[in-house]
Amino acid sequence: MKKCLILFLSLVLVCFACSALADNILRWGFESDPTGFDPHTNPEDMSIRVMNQLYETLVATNPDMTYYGRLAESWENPDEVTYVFHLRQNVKFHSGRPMTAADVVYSFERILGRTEAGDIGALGSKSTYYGDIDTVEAVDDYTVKFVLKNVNAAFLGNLSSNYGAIVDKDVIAANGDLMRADGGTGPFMLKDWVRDNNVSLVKFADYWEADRVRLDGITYYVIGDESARLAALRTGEIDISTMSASNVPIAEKDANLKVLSYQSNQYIALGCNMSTPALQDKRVRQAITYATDREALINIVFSGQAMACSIVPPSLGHWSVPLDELDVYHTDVEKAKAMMEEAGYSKTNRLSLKVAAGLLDAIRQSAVVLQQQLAEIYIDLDIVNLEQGEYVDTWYKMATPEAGFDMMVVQDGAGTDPNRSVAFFFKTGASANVFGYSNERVDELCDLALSTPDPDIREGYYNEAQKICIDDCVKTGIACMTMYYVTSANLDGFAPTAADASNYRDMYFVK
Amino acid sequence: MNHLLEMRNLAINLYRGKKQPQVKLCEGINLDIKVRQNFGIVGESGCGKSITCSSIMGLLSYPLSVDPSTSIRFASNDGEVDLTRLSASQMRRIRGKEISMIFQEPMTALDPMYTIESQINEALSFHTSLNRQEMHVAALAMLEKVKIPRPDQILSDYPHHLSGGMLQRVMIAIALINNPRLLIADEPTTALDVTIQAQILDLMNELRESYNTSVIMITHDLGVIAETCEMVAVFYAGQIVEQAEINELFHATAHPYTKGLLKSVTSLGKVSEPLYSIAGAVPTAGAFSKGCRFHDRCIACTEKCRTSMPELTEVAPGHLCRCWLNQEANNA
Amino acid sequence: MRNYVIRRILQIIPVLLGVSILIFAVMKLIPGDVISGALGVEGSPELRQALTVKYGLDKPYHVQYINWILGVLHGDFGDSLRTSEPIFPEMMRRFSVTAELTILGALISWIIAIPLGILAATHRNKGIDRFVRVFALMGVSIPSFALSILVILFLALVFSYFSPLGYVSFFENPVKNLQIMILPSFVLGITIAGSIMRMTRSSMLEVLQQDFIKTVRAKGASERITIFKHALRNAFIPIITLIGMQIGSLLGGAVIIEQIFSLPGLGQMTLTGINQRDYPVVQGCVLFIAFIYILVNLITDLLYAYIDPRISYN
Amino acid sequence: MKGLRQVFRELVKDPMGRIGLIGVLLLILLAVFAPLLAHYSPEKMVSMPKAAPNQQFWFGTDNYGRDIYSRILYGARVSLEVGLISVGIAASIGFILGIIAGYFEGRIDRIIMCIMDILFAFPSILLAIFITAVLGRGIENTMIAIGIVNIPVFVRTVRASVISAKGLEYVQNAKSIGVKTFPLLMRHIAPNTIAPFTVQATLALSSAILTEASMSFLGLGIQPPDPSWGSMLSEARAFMEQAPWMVIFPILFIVITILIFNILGDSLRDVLDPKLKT
Repeated sequence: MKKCLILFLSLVLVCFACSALADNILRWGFESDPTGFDPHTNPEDMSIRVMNQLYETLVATNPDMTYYGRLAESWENPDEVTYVFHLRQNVKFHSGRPMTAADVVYSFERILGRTEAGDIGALGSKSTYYGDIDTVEAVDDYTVKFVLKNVNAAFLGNLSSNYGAIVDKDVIAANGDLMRADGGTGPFMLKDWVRDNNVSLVKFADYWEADRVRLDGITYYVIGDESARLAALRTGEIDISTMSASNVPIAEKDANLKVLSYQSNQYIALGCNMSTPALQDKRVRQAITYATDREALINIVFSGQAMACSIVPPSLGHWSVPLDELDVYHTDVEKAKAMMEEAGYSKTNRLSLKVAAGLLDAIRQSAVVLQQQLAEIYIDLDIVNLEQGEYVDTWYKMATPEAGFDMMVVQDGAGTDPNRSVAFFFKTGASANVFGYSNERVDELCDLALSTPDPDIREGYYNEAQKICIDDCVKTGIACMTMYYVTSANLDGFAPTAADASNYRDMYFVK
Repeated sequence: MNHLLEMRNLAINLYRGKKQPQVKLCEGINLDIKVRQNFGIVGESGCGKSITCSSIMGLLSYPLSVDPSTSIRFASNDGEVDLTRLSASQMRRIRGKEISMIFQEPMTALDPMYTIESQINEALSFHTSLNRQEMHVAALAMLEKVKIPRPDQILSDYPHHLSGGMLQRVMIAIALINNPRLLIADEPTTALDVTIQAQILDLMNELRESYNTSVIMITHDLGVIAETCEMVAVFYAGQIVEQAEINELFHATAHPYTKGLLKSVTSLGKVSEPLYSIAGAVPTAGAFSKGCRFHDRCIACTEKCRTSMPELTEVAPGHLCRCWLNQEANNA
Repeated sequence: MRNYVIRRILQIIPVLLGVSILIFAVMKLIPGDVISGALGVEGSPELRQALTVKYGLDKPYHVQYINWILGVLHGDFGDSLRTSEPIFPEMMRRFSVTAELTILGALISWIIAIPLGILAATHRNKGIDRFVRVFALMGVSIPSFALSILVILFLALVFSYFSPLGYVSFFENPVKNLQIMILPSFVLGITIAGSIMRMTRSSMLEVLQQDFIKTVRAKGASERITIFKHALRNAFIPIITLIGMQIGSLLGGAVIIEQIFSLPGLGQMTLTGINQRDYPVVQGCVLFIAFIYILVNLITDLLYAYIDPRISYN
Repeated sequence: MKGLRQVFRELVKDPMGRIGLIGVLLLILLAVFAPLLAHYSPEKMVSMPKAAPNQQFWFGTDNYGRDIYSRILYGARVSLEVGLISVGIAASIGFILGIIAGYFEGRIDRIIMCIMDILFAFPSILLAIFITAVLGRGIENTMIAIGIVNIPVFVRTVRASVISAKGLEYVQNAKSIGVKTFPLLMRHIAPNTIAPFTVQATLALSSAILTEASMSFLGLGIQPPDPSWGSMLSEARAFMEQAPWMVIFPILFIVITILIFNILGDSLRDVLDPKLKT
């Protein structure tokens, strides 16, 4: 008996003593399990962080919102609707096959549903992204020509999105899609995905810029709990993780950790399912907006580290209409109450709405605060926190009764261009217009803006469209957060910006 | 030492928690067992017979304990020892080897999980260095001695396969296999049918002869005593109230309690008149009166009996009795 | 003995059948069918019809049930609605984690509970006994998730220790695997140790008062033999029954522990399935866990018969 | 059969019984008078988030600035409500089925016990999770799920005591003089089941409260804004280092509550059913 106990105890000690020594592998703490890695169809946040390492686009965005060539070495613009890209010649897919113009053509045909697979539900298939591409053709092995149906000032910006990643058609042919496969050209390759646990990537030796990549690999560990992620950072179990503002002070106190922050283009918003009769009443929607106290919410959810915002967050600079100019964003509970009463609601006749929220802390907690704030104006919110995959599915269905929800708290990325933040989300039929918003004038303005190269006139169009959308209150912007990364102090070469927060190519460990 | 076992001033304590004082379940018990003597202990249930024997075996367990003032001297093979002073391992060498015990309930006295053979072998393995084969032979021989039919088959059986009578024979076999000097039989026949009882008693008498073993026979049945014993001690409420040779006891009964007992069993197996029973019940430990412990059930109770305790005194040579009546008769 | 084994195995067949029918029937009660779960809004009536036929949902219920069960018997639990991959291989991968967690948890609980229970019984009313009783009562009363949180908090704050990440199987890297599993197994073990401890103690006390223990002692047996060879073996019967039932608590507790410690086990697969409304996954996992539980109880019963010669005799 | 008064007296005499009794009483008082005792509405965000315990907020505030003390009180309501109603469901169904199975034996007994065996074939928390997955989340469905899970133990307990009661002499006598089935059941057999039934109910209460807390912790039980200790804890997990009071108080109350019911159940068992003593 005694011997057994001693044996057992020593075994335990041995286990504790020799913790595995990580080499040059970046260890990431993820909030939730990624849902799959098809860059054309999956908009989910964790997956995007992984896909950004696996896939690349023709062009990429600089911190100042200008563009540089990634897979394309250079491009020219012979006329307003034609773009010719000269591809790099030393780019290989992870399979080892060189990437050529044919792959670029295939990728966009796939997005546009013009391959044998038909409509794959690509995120970029609508006119707000690549929908107005008329033809894509390979001029030679390393030259691709895009011809658009009409002028699109946001075209380069759209190309920098991973929705337009260049993919390997052989991999798709072998796997049906890319959800569990890797058909990219990026600096890292998918090695293994243990569901609900970890995703591991290894450095792609034949990467066209291989010298630049100093990490040997990246492993993403799923640690749902933020406190557990923080603990893991402190004990050196992981090297980097996102962190909410409330935990940043703890991380700052720790000499082994480093906090990186940037004003993101991510914002929390509350959207109304336009198929719900009660929400078709504009008074109710406006009352909800009036009743929302953004400052209070920001204090609670983001420890004050966020900015109140509309649907075009302040990180877009001059494109964003200041909140002062927007009447509905001035919190006024009395006015909201009056509007609700006008719409027929009262203390005894309350409005019950089912709200979808997610597991991400910002979304989940915002929903609780909104529930409390809206209780004042006779609205009872019934919150359901959806798991990531279901969250995405529900998001797509939010214009229909099938969604099963009347409202949804969302965290959307406004992108770097008003075309993304306005047209992508509000134009009738646009990919991200999930709440079923439709306004002829907005559609018209979006089209006008897109075909207008003059920035000032464009701004005028977008401002008008923005104000209409905001006044209709189908989707109410709430807060645009400062994003935090906490990394171990010896990690360098990472500078997240709103434009590109997941570029790990240059990261390295200081020995 | 003249005797095989000399018990002096046995007292057994019952621990009842820190706040309450200990209670003496037995006190002042002296017993002398001669070599090859058959000694009977008789009394109603709860009068301290069983725990007295358990204290010889050193088998009392919490909350019971033997009072430190007690001495139990035993003439073991290695010389004379005081059983109450032995260490646990020394005591283990005595138990099952020099002193054995048979219990009342043969159905529960054997471990249901093991075969008869392994339980007999245990008794051998603790005290001898026989190997498996030798033990098998010894066990087989022993079962034959206790007159068990088909012994080789019985050896591989489990206790639940056997009847009570058979199990008691097995128990006797286990008890005698190491040829002990003293066998304590705690109501060995009580749980058995009358016909089986007689068989078991006969067997015990027979074996005792051939093994030269002293026996302490505990029973509440004077009939059993009459069949088997030479010397008898009558227990009542944790004390010896009368002790005498068997004939003396039956014919010159001194103590009213013994008289009551005798009256309730006129003779073994024959019931000639309506059964006599002593009125009342044995007092519980801790509720003993200052006086004679039998006084409230005694037909001849006097004032003195209520207030002071009589001593155990010799009323005739070798005949002890604890009663004021006899002492006064003697004194007078 | 052989007859007994066969009889017990035959006895679990109706239970297994009932369990599968229950799960099947309950899954049919779910508002909105599997197809709606699989399809987005874009599901056209034709596509819906095609999927209905593909999943055999156009057939009457009993035919659907039989098809499902026949599939299950061949190790075909259907495909996940989310990943479109067959469920069974994933389930087996997950099961290895849960099995390890459960087995380690059980071992730890036994290592803690049984010796302490014996000590308490043999030292009745002494200090150790009181400690064991309080410990057991606390063990029964503290939920596994609460204990996990306290343990994690304590280790992180006091020792800056954090359970390593990234599950690896035992055969891949035993040291890392044990490092990962030790803490969750420990928590899981502690939560059931309480009741096993109580059962060991009371069962030992009961056995120690029985006549045959006196016989064994009277034969001159040492305490070691008395306690371990005789008392413990007899006391084991109720303990084993409890242990069998506790495997259920362990499997259930694993659902929670896997969640807290991010272990990719069967419980987490079930929960994810529920959250994603991936009904075939939920159906498969619940059936599988119930099956394992029934199997474990069968094994306990057989073990029981092995230990106690009286069982197969009756 | 011991009278109620005697049971109570014996319970009070036992120190553990006294602790259990007083504890349960206190808990019930806390829950019943929660609206009077609470300082704030449990859902109202009344302060800065994560305020440490102080004079105004005895147990501090949570990450939404809600008063933890008030939430704990209302949480006691939720816990007891879920516990009592789900055990009520389980006990009443279990009692009826147990009486039927035990009294009539034969085929009906076999059918009922087979169904119970099937329910028993699931680890209890898994079955509860499975049922809520089907019914949907929320307080009512949690109660139903926990209720269903607890039925088999009651059926087994009641059935066993009915069967042993049937063998009792006076029941046999009553039967032989032609007492009808229903009065026989109610007057002569049912009272025999009360002791084990009560013990079972007390212990089931503690396990129901534990199951509720576990499910709410997993996000499958009580939904916000209803305060439940389990969901409070799951929320608090992210802040346990900065605001340990968010973790400590719910854990404390969960453990104490379950402990109290276990203590009471144990002492009740000793008093009512010494045979079952473990």
